[in-house]
Formats: sequence, structure tokens, C-alpha cells
Amino acid sequence: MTQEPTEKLSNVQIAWRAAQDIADGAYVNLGIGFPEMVARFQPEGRAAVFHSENGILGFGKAPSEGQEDWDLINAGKKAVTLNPGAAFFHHADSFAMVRGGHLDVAILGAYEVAQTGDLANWSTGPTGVPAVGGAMDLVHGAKRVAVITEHVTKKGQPKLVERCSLPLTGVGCVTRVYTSLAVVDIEEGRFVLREKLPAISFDDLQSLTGATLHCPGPVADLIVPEL
Amino acid sequence: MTQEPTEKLSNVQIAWRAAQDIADGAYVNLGIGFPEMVARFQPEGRAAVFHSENGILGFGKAPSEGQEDWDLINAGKKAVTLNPGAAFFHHADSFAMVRGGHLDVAILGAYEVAQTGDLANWSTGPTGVPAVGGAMDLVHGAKRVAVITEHVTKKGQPKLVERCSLPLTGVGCVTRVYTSLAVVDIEEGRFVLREKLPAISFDDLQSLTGATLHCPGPVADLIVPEL
Amino acid sequence: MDKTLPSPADAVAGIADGATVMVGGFGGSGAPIELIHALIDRFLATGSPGNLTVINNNAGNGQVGIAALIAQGMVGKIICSYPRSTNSRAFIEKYQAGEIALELVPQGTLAERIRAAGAGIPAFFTPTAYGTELAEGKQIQEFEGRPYVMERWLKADVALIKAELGDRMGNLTYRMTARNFAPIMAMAAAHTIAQVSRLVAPGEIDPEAVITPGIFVDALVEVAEPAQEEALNRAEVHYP
Amino acid sequence: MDKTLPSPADAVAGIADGATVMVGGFGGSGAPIELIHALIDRFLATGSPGNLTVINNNAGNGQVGIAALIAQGMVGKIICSYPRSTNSRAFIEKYQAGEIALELVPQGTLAERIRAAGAGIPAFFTPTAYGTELAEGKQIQEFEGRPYVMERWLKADVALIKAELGDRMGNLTYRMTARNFAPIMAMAAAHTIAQVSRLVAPGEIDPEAVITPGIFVDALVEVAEPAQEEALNRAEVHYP
Repeated sequence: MTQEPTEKLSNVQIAWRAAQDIADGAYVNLGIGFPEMVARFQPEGRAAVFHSENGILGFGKAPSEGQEDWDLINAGKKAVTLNPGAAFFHHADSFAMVRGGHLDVAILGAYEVAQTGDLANWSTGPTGVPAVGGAMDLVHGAKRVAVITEHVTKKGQPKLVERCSLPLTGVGCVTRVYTSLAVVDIEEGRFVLREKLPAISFDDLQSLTGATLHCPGPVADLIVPEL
Repeated sequence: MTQEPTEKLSNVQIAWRAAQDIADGAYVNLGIGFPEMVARFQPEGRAAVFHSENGILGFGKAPSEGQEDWDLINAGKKAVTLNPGAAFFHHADSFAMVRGGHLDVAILGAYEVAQTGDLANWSTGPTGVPAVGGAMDLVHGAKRVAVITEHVTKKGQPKLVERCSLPLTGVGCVTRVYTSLAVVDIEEGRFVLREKLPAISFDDLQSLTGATLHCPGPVADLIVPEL
Repeated sequence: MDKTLPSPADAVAGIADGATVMVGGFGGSGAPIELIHALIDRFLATGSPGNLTVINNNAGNGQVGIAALIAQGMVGKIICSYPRSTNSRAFIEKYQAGEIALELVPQGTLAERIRAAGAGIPAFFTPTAYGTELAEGKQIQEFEGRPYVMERWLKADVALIKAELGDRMGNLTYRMTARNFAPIMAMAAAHTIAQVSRLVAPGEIDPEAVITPGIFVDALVEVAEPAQEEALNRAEVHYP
Repeated sequence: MDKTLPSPADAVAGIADGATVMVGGFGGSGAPIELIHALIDRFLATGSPGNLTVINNNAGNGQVGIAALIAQGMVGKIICSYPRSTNSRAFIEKYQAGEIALELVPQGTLAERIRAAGAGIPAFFTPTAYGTELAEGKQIQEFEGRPYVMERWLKADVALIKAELGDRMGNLTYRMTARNFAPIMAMAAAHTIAQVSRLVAPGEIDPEAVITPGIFVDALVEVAEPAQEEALNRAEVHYP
């Protein structure tokens, strides 16, 4: 296996890239942790509306320290604020929004993504305490389910694979993957490369990927500002 | 068939009798039309909370003429008022209350009631325009489903029968019937006579009833004030 | 984000022939009269949209709103619980002439089917209608010894609803029992159009008081002092 | 009608050994801390109730609320979506020692199963968990070419919830995201107990603003200035 190139996007840069594809006025759910960063990079002039599983639509930035109200939190249990036009609702209504296909985009983390769109992001296997949260609902709800992830694991193993080896979160649900090296769509059961870092060759990228990367169209340079 | 006795309860008197069995604080749905009269006769010191399918809990009396607000109506499309502690909700929540077994009592009219508890009250057959409203939901929701009805049809036919001949509203759902002549419970697939007008003999009552009336316990006099 | 449109005519301009249209309201309360009449105006001017499937609790009353839509011959099918009203002559005439189809659904099942569509639940089980002719041909399953009927979600292309306050993000409140089917229809339709009695700025509706969050609303138009179906019918108004 | 009780101790007095108890709250918001602690007090004084099945989104945090209930050994089983939190040591220790059972349910399925119980829907179909180990052994059915998993309602003997305003008829409002599971749990439990931050007279809550109508609430107790789980945990409070 090729060693991962030293040049790669940082997590904030991956989040920045994912944010560029969110339209003005889109309804968006960001997974807990790394995906939450995407909210920081909404392009000028666009305002997405952020949904949180625990019953908010239209939450805003974190309050300054000491200003937290712990009855105003997001699904990651972090204190948030409200933007004008926000609304509260109960958990069944919140997941009606998710499952009913009302969200435009959900952006989640991943352990593995398969070329079929299968996602594994909730369990690393039978040891430890399992916890699933809302991930299995989100992958079947949003019109577009995107993943942001390192291209390979810390041990250098591909995270984009032919078939997931870890317990699945959902079957055939992911449509786009933003990695530290590339932007890859999932179409008709295959990975379609859309963008890659200029510094990495196609062959090196392919060798870091666990399934064939297809290029039916042009592959753009993945260019992200320093952040 | 025996002729119906000239002495019988009027509709308001049947409604009065039914009202005596409603506990203080009970949540009650009254069917459109005749059953709506039951609300007028809550015994002194008791206050039921009335539910309307179109999204009110705790509605009160009709407003005086000219004071109607046509955005504040009950399921019978009649203008109502609100009692303190009322609440509005949407139709799915309203029928969650019904179907979820949260109502204590539903009181409905009937074309026929069978000794099995089957009810027919929505359709007189294949001619005309069918309309069902909320009746099929109500019979499966309330903890107690009672019927108020004339004991026989205008043509003198029994309305309490072995088996309904008209299209069913629900199967095995009615638990008590208040008629113009008697109070009859439905227990284990049979009619159990609880009260009858003193002026009518058991035999005459039986002859006006389409199935056997059982008397496992005492039969009280059905005594209702002039109204 | 601004979902407001200048007029009811703009709001209903995209509704296609053959569309399935949910219409809010129960009896005389909550009917989006101005939206429905804009649809009739469009039909009179252009001959479209026709052959609509209308989903409402009733089948119209008097000679305004849904009744007027039916009288114009714009409706091919009604899905409702209670088509027989004090004055549902428009429907009854077409029905008896075989010119309109009827799918009769118990009221609670109608509400739950609509809610299920909005919530991504393709089917559910209900005790309602078990053993009756309205359950004929439907899948029956026992749970805990009791039989239930499987019912399917009910989706629509468009929902036309009437709300009280609305902001340009689509957040809505309702007025008393005018709420009825509107919040669930807003969830169930691919394109939800709300007429609001007053347009306010985002933030003016308390986030705790929002009944329909904007995510369920695609377009809204302010109709100040909207007509009330019951009042129109008591005044024996005909439309057009 | 007066559903109020004088104290949390009175409110929880009837909860039996082996009961299934829904507890409102998500993360640190909405947990009915005083009701849970009253239950612990009762257990410490009487040895009862034990062997509870607790339904909540999480499995407790820190050393208060549900975590304290677990630490006391009062909980035999947890049904939740996310038992792994920053500080869910109480649960994790019991779980790894095999002293507590876990039923893991996706969060939206958990919410919908609870809502279904309240709405009289014994089963429904959802796309969630299809093809995963959490759907193993469940009935699968295709609708419109897509496979769905059948899920069952989830009922409880008791619900313990925290609300903001309440009146003696049981009408409730909530405070921001403290709403979360409380309204649906109130619907799904045979006996719903609410602690309210302020008790008001019937009519003081606008009928449009009632989130949980009183029909879903059996008992309520005023707890002015209630504890906030997150704040307790940040202060590293232990209970008792």
C-alpha cells in the first residue's frame, strides 16, 4: 500500500470543501463532532438552516463561554444559540423531518464507505458499548447524504472500500464523499472521482482507495484555502 | 312484534341518563348530533373535558347567536367556546388521543348494535353517498364506548340485534347501550339488562329486542327526570 | 431565504393537470379560500389544471372553495372521510353522475396516513376499520392478540393550507381549530403553499410557538383578512 | 380536576418493582432530576422500586439522575439510542459486568416507537436500520420497490418528564430543547408524572401554546428552580 502523501487536507479544510456544496437556504444536519465544523464555512451570501435531532431548526453559533443555557443544546450536547426564524419541536417531529426526506443534506463521519453507498460509522465491532444515536435515521432521510472523512485510516488502510467490513449504518445511502485527498461521488454502485488534490497522482490516489475510482468525466483540482 | 310502549324516554332523557355515568374529570368524545346533548347534563360538581376530533380538548357551551367565531367549531361544525385549560392540536395528534386509548368515554349514535358489541352507525347500505367521519376511529379508541339510541327503529324494528345487518363501524367495541327503554351492557357476547323503565315488563322489552336479554343480576328501575 | 410570493395566482401557477392536492380545512374552518379561488381563476383562463385528486376531510360545502372547484369540473377524485355535508351538492351531483371518484377513509386513518407520508413511514397498522368494508383487501396482522389493518402513507404533489402568522422562512402558526389538517398536510406534500393572514419577520414568531416549522413550507403568500368558508356559505356566496 | 401532588416523593410513590419507566431528557437537558432523585430516596428507604426498565435517549451521565439510578442498582435494563457519553461510567460499569441489559434502538426509531404507542399504532415500517444488525430478526417488507423494517410500539408503565409551565389539568409547555422526548413519552405511558417549574391556573397557558394537552398527564408536581443535569455534572455533584 502506498504511503499517504504528506500533503493532505486538514479536517477543517475537508469541512470547508463540503460547505461549498451547500446551497443558500438548504436544510442541513451535521453529524456530531468533525461534521459540525462544516457550519463554520458557509460561503458568503448563503445561509443554510441547521437541524438538530433534539428538536431545533435554525440554531446558530455557540454562545460565548459563561453564556451557555444548557436547555439550548444541539445533538452533540453542545450549547448553541438561535438564529431568527428558529423553531423547537419534539423528537418524533424532529425525526419526521429526517425520515420524511425533508432535509436537503446530511453530512456524517465514516469508518468506511463502500462503492455501493453503504456506510459504516456507528460500531467498530462487538467489543465496547454500542451506541448508534440518530445516524441510522439520517442516512435514510436526507435528499443527499455526504460523508467527510480522512481518505485512509490512521494505520493507512483505505476507508473507501468495495464492501464494508464493519457493521453497517445504512445500505446504499451515501452519494458523495469528501476526503482529505479527493471528492468522490457514488453513482450506480461505483466511485466516481470528481476532484483530487493536484499534488497526488491518480495512481497514488487509486492505491489508497479500496475500490476502483472511475473517471467518466473531467477530474478537477481540489483546491482549498489555508484555514 | 310488540308495539313500542307509548311511555319511553325522549332523546334528551336518554342523553341525561348517559351523562350520569360520566365521572368528574373524564375525557369524553360525543358523536355528532344526538350524542352532543349529553354535555348538557353533567351532574352537579362534575366536569368532564370534551374532546373534538378537529383538534380541541376542553371546549365549552355554544356561544350566543351572533357571537360565533367560525374558526372555533367542533366536529359537528357547530360554533363552541373554550373552557379554561383548553388546548388546540392538529388532526394526527387528535386521533392519537382517540386511537391511543386516552379518552375515557365515547358516546355514539347507532343504527344497530349487536350482542357481540358490533356497531353499525355509518352507512345504511350501498345507495347514497357514503360518509364515515371519525366513527370507526372512536369505536377503537375510547376505554368505554357507549351508544345512545331509540330502542327500536321508527318502523318498530329492534336496533339491539344478534348480528348487524348494516355495514359495520366496528367489531366488538360497544360496552353499554342507553336506549329509550333500558340500559343494557354488553358482556361476553351477550346483552345484560341493567335498568328498564318501570312501566315496561321484561317480556315486552325482550320482544322489542333482537337478541336475548340476560339478567345475571338485579334490574334497576330506569328513572329519569322530566326534561 | 424568502419563500414569499406576491399573490395567490403566483402561488398556484405551477400546479399541474392531474396533480394530487391536499387542501387544509375541516368544515368551514381552515379552508385556504383565496388559494383555491386562484386555482379556479387559472382554470377559467387557461383550462388548467384539471383532473385533480383532492384530499380533504370533506368534499366541499356550498358554492365556494372545494365545492366551487368541483362544480368547475376540475376534480377527478376526492379522498376524504366525510363527503356528505349540509350543503355538499356540488360533490353529490358529480358523484351520482359518475363524474367524480371517491376514496372514503376514516378520519383518523386519513390523518395518520398523511402524517405517515410526512414522516417517511410507508405503512402502519391501525385497529380502525378492522372487520368493516373499508378494510376489505387490506393486509391484516395480529399484535398482542388483536387484529389490525395495514394502511399506507398518503402523499401529495401540493398542499394548499391557511395559516395565521407566517414568516418568509415558512414558519407558521394557526388560528384555533383552523389548524386541523394543515400541519400534517404541510409535511406530506412535495410542495406546500400557505396563505397567511399576516406576514411577520423571522424571529417574530416565538420559536416555542411555531406549529409548522419552515422546512415543511415551500411558498407563502399574505392574504390579509382572508375569507372564511362558513361565513361565505352563510352569505350564500357563489364563486366565481 | 386537580392532578397536582405536593412533592416528588408523592409523585413517584406508586412506581412498582419491575416497572418500565420512560424518562424525558436528551443529554443534559430535560431530565426530571427531582423526580428521579425522589425515586432513589424511596429505594434507599424501602429497597423499592428495583429491576426497572428505563427508556431514555442516553444511559445517564455523571453521578446524578439516571446515572445515579443505575449506580444504585435499580435498573435492570436500558432501552436507548446512545449509552456512550462523555461520562456514562455508571452504565458502562454495570454493562460490562453483565448487570444491566441494553436494547439499542436508533434514535428516530426510538422516538417513533414511543409516539406509536401513544397513538395506538402497534407497528409501523421504517427505512431506518434496514440491512444492519439492528434490524436482524425483524419483519421486512417492500413498498414502492424499497425495503422497510417493521418496528413495534414501545409502551411504558410510567413516564417521568420535566416541563416548564403546567396547570392542574395537566397542560404543559417546555423550555427550548428540554422538550425533546417528553411530549411523546407523556402519550406512551400508562401513568405520566410531570415536574413543572411553575404551576399556573387553567387558562393561563394559551390554548394555542399548549404542547402536551392534559389528557396525557396524570400527575404533576411543582419543582421551582429545578436542577439542570448538565450544570450538576459540571459541578461534579454526586447523588445522593
